[in-house]
Amino acid sequence: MSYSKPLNLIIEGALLASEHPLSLQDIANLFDNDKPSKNEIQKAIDMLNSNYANHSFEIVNVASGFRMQVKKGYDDWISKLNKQSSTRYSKAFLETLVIIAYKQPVTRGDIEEIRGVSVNPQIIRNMIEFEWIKVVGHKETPGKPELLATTKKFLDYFNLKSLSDLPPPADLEIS
Amino acid sequence: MSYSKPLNLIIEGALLASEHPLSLQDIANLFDNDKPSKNEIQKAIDMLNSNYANHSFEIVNVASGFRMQVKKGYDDWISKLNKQSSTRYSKAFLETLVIIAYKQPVTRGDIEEIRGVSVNPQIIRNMIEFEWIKVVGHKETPGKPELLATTKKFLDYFNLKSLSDLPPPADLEIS
Amino acid sequence: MNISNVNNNDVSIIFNGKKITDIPEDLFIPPEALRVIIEQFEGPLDLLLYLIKKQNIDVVDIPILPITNQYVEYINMMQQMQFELASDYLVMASTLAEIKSRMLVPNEVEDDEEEDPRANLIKRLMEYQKYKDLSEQLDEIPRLNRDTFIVSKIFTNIEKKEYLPSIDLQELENAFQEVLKRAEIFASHEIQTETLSVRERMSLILDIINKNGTIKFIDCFTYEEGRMGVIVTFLAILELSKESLVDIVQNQDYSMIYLQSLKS
Repeated sequence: MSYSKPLNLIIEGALLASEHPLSLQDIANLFDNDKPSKNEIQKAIDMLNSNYANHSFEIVNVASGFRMQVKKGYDDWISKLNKQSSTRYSKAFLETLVIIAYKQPVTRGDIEEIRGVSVNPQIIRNMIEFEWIKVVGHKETPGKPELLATTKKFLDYFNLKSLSDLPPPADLEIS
Repeated sequence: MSYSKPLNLIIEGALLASEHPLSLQDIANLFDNDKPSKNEIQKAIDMLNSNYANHSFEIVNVASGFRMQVKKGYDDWISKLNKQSSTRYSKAFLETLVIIAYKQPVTRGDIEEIRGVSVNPQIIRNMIEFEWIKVVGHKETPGKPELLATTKKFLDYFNLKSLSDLPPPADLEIS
Repeated sequence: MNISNVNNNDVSIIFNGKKITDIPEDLFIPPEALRVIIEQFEGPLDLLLYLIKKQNIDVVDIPILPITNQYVEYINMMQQMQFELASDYLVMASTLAEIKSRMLVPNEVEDDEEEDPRANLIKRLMEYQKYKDLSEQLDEIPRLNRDTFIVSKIFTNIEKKEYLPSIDLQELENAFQEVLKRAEIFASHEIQTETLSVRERMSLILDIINKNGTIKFIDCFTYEEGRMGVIVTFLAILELSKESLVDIVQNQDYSMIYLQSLKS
């Protein structure tokens, strides 16, 4: 393998210039021939990260791949940059979201059953718009209600690699 | 001057996280008190740049300020990134686009009112980037919101000679 | 009403910018404050959990009588304050009443497995409690643009090749249908087909004014477009003026009319 630039710098540049997280496969696909192996890419990423000790950013592995992120501790300054930042979500929103995340695939009826109140359709619409949840099918019950599930984008938003990284539910279940 | 993080790393993080170039003033404004002087900021930027020898990016001074940029020589790989961009438009994208097309000139507020959800700024940014829409003025209401309208390029894309070739709303009317 | 003299730590209430930690002793809680208190609850289960916690009761062992009384008191109060009571609250009240009555009436038939009438409610409460806790935890997880920030796509000099995903007109039409269905944007006024070209002309004129600052009124019209074109343009100018998007100015009678942006 030899490129006109070091492999790790190509990866660094690509991650910086990309709008989306890049998977190992995505990164390999940037090379026409002489593709680096996934192992080589992973090693290069590890090396980059270890060189970022004196930098304000790092490469983070989230559900849909690797992305460049500003390290923690800079929010005081950076939150002033983008006005649309730091959204607060209502309790209803968060409760609906966790039920979908932990019980997926679920119908609106399931959510209503747990929360004891009807689901605000606007909340579901917003979540679909954020691409945090999607309709993954229809339940074979009367009315064929939609089955909702979370997406990779939801995990990305919370810096999670998979659903199993979510906090484990306290075991309150009674038999 | 003392912050919980080194000044140059705060600037680095801010430039990386910002969607627009930042002027010296913009950078100074990130600090609530104990604002660094423009001279100090400029020095920090120079220092950062001199440390980027082993990196794929650099800070460049353009008309509207400083921005992070991938260095020359990475085209071969980075040009392939765009290929991976999403192959389908979201519903939010399409709906926003039709509202702009039919109700132009409109503000974001108008779009939000019709769709009932807030407009994703990335969607507007993408449409402007595609040159499908542009800002044709500002409404004389508080905040002077931008007025958005479609362009010739939008019509070209859909093989339309003029907006009146779009399906007339009357045909679509649902009583 | 014992709701009023409870020291309440679960719910934070902001009223008139001040945080109310103790619910006022007297009953004359300003209605706005009470609304805030009630809006704190995400539903009947949430209210019930609050009442149970308030008395330091283990969920598994709900003393149904006092809880039911409190619950009913609470919703009575809501009613007195003329808040719209969600039917969910009433359903819960009747569920509690039912459980209460079943517990009060001694079960004459000897059941092999006597089922505690509270079991189902307890199960629901615990299930809800679980997700309520999780939602609080989810809120703590570092999330984008609040705790962490993605490096935004940095500038590259590289010629952007256009890989626009394709849309066909049909898709646009479908999207439009959908929007219409939801908002019925055009329902309130009658919009004829012409309106579109009027809108297009509005954009065109605005664009010119935006670039040049002004446009002569007569330059908005072209002969080639004929009568229809004149009407469309004229309507567009009127509409622009009506929506306060342009100023129409004439320095003296019979002199040239200009359209200019409102800014200048």
